[in-house]
Amino acid sequence: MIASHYVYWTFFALMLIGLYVVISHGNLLKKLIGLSLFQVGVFLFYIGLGKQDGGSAPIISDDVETYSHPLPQVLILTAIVVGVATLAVGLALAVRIFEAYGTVEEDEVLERDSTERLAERDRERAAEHDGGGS
Amino acid sequence: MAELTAAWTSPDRAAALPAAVALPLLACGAVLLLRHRSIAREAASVAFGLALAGVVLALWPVADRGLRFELWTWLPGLPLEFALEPLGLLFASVAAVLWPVTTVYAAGYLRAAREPALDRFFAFFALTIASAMWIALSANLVTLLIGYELMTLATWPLVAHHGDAQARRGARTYVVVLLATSIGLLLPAIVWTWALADTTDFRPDGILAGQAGSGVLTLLFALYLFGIGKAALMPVHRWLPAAMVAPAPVSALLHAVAVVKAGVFTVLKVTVYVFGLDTLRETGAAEPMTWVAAFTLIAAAIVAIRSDDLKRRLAYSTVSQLAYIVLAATLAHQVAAAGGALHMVTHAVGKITLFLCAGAIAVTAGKTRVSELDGLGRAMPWTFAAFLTASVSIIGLPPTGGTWSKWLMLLGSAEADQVVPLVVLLAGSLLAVAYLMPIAVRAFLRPPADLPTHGEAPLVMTGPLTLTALGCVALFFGADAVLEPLAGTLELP
Amino acid sequence: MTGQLPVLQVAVPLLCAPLCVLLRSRFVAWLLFLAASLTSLTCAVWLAERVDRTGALRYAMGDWQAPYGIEFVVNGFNTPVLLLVSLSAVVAAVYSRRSVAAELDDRRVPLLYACLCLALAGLLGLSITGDVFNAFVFLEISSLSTYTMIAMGRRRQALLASFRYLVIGTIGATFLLIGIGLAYAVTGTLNMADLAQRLTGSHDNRALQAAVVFVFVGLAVKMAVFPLHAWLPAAYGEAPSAVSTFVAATGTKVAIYVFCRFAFTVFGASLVFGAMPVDRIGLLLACLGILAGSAAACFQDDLRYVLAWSSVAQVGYIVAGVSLATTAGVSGAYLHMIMHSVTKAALFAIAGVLLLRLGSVRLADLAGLGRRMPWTFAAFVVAGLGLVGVPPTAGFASKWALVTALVERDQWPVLVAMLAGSLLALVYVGRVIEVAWFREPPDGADPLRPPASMVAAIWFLVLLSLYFGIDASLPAHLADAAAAALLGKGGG
Amino acid sequence: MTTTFTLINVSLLAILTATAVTITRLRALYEATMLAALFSLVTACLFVLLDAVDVAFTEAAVGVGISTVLLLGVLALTRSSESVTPRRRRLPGAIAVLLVGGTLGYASLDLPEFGSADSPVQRHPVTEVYLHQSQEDIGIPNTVTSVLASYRGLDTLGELVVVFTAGLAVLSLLGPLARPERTRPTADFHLADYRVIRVVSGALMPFILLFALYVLFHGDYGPGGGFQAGVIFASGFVLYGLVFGLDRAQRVVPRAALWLLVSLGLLLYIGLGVTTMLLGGSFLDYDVLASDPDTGQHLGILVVETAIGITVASVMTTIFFGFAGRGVAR
Repeated sequence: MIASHYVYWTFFALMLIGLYVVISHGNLLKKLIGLSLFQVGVFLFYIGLGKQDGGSAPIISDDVETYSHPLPQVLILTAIVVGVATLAVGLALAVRIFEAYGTVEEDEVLERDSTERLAERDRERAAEHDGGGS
Repeated sequence: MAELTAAWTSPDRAAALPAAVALPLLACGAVLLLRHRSIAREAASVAFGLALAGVVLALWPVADRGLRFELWTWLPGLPLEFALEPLGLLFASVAAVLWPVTTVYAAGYLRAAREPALDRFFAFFALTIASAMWIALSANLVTLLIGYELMTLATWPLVAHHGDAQARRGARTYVVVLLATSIGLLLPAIVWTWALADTTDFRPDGILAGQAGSGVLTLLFALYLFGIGKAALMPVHRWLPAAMVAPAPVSALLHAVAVVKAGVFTVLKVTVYVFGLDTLRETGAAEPMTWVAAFTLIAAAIVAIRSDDLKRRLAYSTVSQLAYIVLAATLAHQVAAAGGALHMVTHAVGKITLFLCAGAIAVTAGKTRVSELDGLGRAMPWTFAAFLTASVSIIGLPPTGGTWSKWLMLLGSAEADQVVPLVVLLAGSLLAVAYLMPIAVRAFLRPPADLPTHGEAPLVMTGPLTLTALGCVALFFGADAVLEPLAGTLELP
Repeated sequence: MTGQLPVLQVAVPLLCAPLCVLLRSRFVAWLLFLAASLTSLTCAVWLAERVDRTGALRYAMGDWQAPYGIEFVVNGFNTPVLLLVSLSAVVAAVYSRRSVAAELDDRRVPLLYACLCLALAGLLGLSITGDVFNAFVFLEISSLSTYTMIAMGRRRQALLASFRYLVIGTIGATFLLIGIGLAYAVTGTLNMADLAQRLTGSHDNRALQAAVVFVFVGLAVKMAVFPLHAWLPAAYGEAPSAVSTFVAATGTKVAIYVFCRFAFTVFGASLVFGAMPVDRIGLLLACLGILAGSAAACFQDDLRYVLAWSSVAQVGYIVAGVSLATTAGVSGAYLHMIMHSVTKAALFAIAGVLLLRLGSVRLADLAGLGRRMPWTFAAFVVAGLGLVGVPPTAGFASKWALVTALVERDQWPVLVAMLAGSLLALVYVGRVIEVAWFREPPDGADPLRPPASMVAAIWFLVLLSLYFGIDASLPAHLADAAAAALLGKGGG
Repeated sequence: MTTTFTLINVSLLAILTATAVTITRLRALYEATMLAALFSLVTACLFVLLDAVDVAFTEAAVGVGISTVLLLGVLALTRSSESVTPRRRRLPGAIAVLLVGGTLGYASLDLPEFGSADSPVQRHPVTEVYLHQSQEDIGIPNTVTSVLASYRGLDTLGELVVVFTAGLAVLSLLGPLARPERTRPTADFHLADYRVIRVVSGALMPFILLFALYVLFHGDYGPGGGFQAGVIFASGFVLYGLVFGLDRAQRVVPRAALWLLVSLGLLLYIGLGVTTMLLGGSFLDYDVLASDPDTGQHLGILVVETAIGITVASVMTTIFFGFAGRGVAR
């Protein structure tokens, strides 16, 4: 079991490390780095599925007998590109969030929003009072 | 389109059914079109009202021929359909006849009370009547439920008409209680019925016979009776006094004609045509609800006695009188059910008179409390004479229509060997004496507290209320005619 | 040419996206989006009619037969979704002309329309594809364009909303990818029909069971099923109005369709609902979602957040229907999907009009609306009552179907939750109506006239919902056909 | 499984895991970014070891190149150290990891042996078709390219659309349309002031572009293809922008041209599909492009690769310009 599956388990471990970072860390950039790690774990898992012992890259030539499966590779090419596209969008959002809030820590951003909302509510209450008084 | 033409030309006049629903809708449209011309607007309302009364009354000769008119299939297996049967015709007639009367009165009242937004008022008024027609003519539970909810929504703006904080609060209670009971209890009850019987049609012998054990039927019956919040059984009666914030004509329409009668009508319909009186009697499924109705009857009457606010007293009187009808239904006896149906009519005519009087008193004399009415009878003889007549009818004494309905209910409970309901029914009448008679007595016999500075209410108001008071008397003599079509359906002796 | 309809459905919006960017004119971009959505709608109607007549259609991409190539499958189960998505797009297109012009600066407008085209293409592709990995790609297209559009919202909160949706959404998509990978490891194929065929009889394969878990958890994120709904309120609440109108009507619905597709025609009901307790978990989460979403909606003080939370609850209704795994349940779920789409799109569209005219949709700012914008308000009342499920609105018909399905299976606790949800809906809709109707408008407030195109879009939806409420036979027919196609014969 | 293979494999995996753990613990984000680049590089090696040369090429270009450049660019604009993760945040992550890990472990019990020639993946008929039948159907030695561009051409179109969408997103978020109030101060000096860098990068430019073209057109026979080529093209421009400044880079590749190219590549791809439909075939059925199906497939795949190359290169450049054009905020 160990000899035949340790590779999968390592890939899974990489996924889990990434997943932990995404969920637990509050820094938006760190979250994105974690997301990449998570995805790389998945990519490796896919490629692992297509690997055949003693095989070689699926580029057909006359002196090779066994090839690894090309399909997972194609899928992962697509997935990598999707991943980097997501990363780029996420980073662009992070930059804009930094410009709007002055921070890239999720907790601080939320805190600033909630203080803003409270202030707004207070203003509203005060306005209502004035309206009632006059 | 071809169907419609065929229905019109066919001898049995099935097209009158959708026409009865369409007329008030057209009235609603006309009111909106003419919203800037007040006289034309109200004239149109009255005209449509008379036309509707004509159409509905013309159906009496064919009441038991089982006219049907299918609109369309709503969901597979569930058609939206109208059907004519005597009970529904009774309800439809009450609503259709009292609508133009109330409209005339409302035109006078709202002007005198300087209420805003009359166009909105008359439009939703017509919409309420349309939904009442829809309910009265429904051929199955789903169709009925749609009309039932429409009525709640159509009356919402009427209850909140004043637009002040108190009206908003009252309207909120009104809508929340009615929608909550109908969605929370009535809808599951209907779905359950559908699951059991595979149909929601109203059939003369009921559709649930032999479909479930008595335990399930008891639970289902309770779901129905509490779910039909408009029947105002305690503890779901809260909306009725809350809705007293509405202008008097609305109260009259809501609490005498359309809304509460839609409630008890639905109760009767469910008892007779869904459960079937025989099934109910055999399984005893209705018995627990008899007690609830009896309790409501007495408790509401006692609250009514203790209320000084005139409209509030009338509201609780309504709760009590509705419980009569529900009680009659739960007895699961043909005679009692006929009495309930008749009481639907007599109470409607009586109670609308009382509310119209209360409104006339409020705008003319500015009095809303019972204790302020001393000696007013001299200044407003017509109004109080009408009030007295209607009171007598509600109590159930000759020569008014109430006599017969109460008599039939008593007879029914005696024939069903139910002693406690018999006692309760009698006690309710005595309590009615206690909460209604003092009002007229005070007005006529006590000396006025101060010199009245006003006379009788204007003719547009006294006219309608005199008319309805006369109606109370007329029902004493015409009760047989009213009951005749029903007798066949209920197999009365 | 009619043989090419399945691909035209997706290719036309896809083609319009780069054209929007290339031509860079606001008007042309709008026209392109309108044209794309109209074409899609035409294709969808055509396809629905053909499927109704002759049964399932298959289209092999590049003429490579499945499972070697990718195929599109049109069948009873996805024609309602195709119709729904493309119809919502048409309405959103009509609506967006004025709304987008008011909410976005001029130069970003073509980009928004390009994204709308992409989202449309993504959702349609997701609904029509018969290949699991291709579904992942289309899911990412629709998601990425949605993130972008949400970030175009007016307030800075939109940025964080978009970012959080991006992170959660990507985790969800990656879960889906893991699930697909595990299923691939067990079967060696990606084609849905082929998968279904090769999976029969391997119910106790643990990798396969894990695949089910990952696929469903991944989809649950996109569906906003209860504990995974956190992204939805802010995302819908902060997006530009035209976007929330379109996305609220379609986004979660398509994900639910994909869920059904996987559950019934890929993994098979006997594995998902028999060997694994997905039905019980689904019912539980549905109940929690209904209650939590409705309750949260009652405490919001921004109209768009009220609507967004209500969406969380409504997803619960649909999931409950699907989890019953009966014909009646799935048909009810589809019906509710259709009805809720129409209703919720109308409501978000109304919120957009209010935003345009009042500058805010906080409940406190809606005072006196009934007098200032009577018609818009009337539309709100009708659509709002549709959320509650009051007859004769569309919501009633679908709730009826769902409740019937629940009674059929004796699922009383779920029924109670559903009814409680309806009552809570009454509270949150009632709050809005009360403020808008009965509270006095601020001094000097004049009647306001919303733009005609937006009014037309709103009233189209509202009247459609009323029509479906009083005569539900058309959507009911579609829903029944869908349920029959999903449950009748596996392998789709 | 040969011992050497196992040895290399195990050590690479160990390095990967260690790197990943270190990344999670590092609060200094520059360092974390550099380690992430290292992680990608090791992954790329592992991909080679797993016979996925095309993937390795892409991972190297993306993970080490584009991702790192973007992350560094963002770090230059924002704060570069992470605040301490509060304790309460750890629990949800831990729970998720436990659940997911449990499910994955459970799944692995029934996964086929790693590298087995008898797994369902290898036994499925598509294997035979992709590896051998493709030689007759399409006639390209690199089966990855033929699957990518022809058998599963729609996926690749979808992938290109995703890239396009990302370009739109960055344009709308960071492009000239969303200018911050603070504009970028003109730099006092450019890297171009250093003669060595200027001369070397100037001399490298033609070779980079040439190499990109080679990768683009050699994709049929060896590792490479449109995507990798696009990334290499883009990195050429990035280098130019870094050395000679953004303004000069933008003079070389004006924004308008980029917008045009971004859309053009995608249009080319979809247009190809529409053409095949007009010629009477299915969407993306290259057989109909020429009288001989083989020639048609070659032509189709060439157009696809070119389209990918154009869009990827221009989108990546756009993204870089977007980030680089942002004001220095700190």
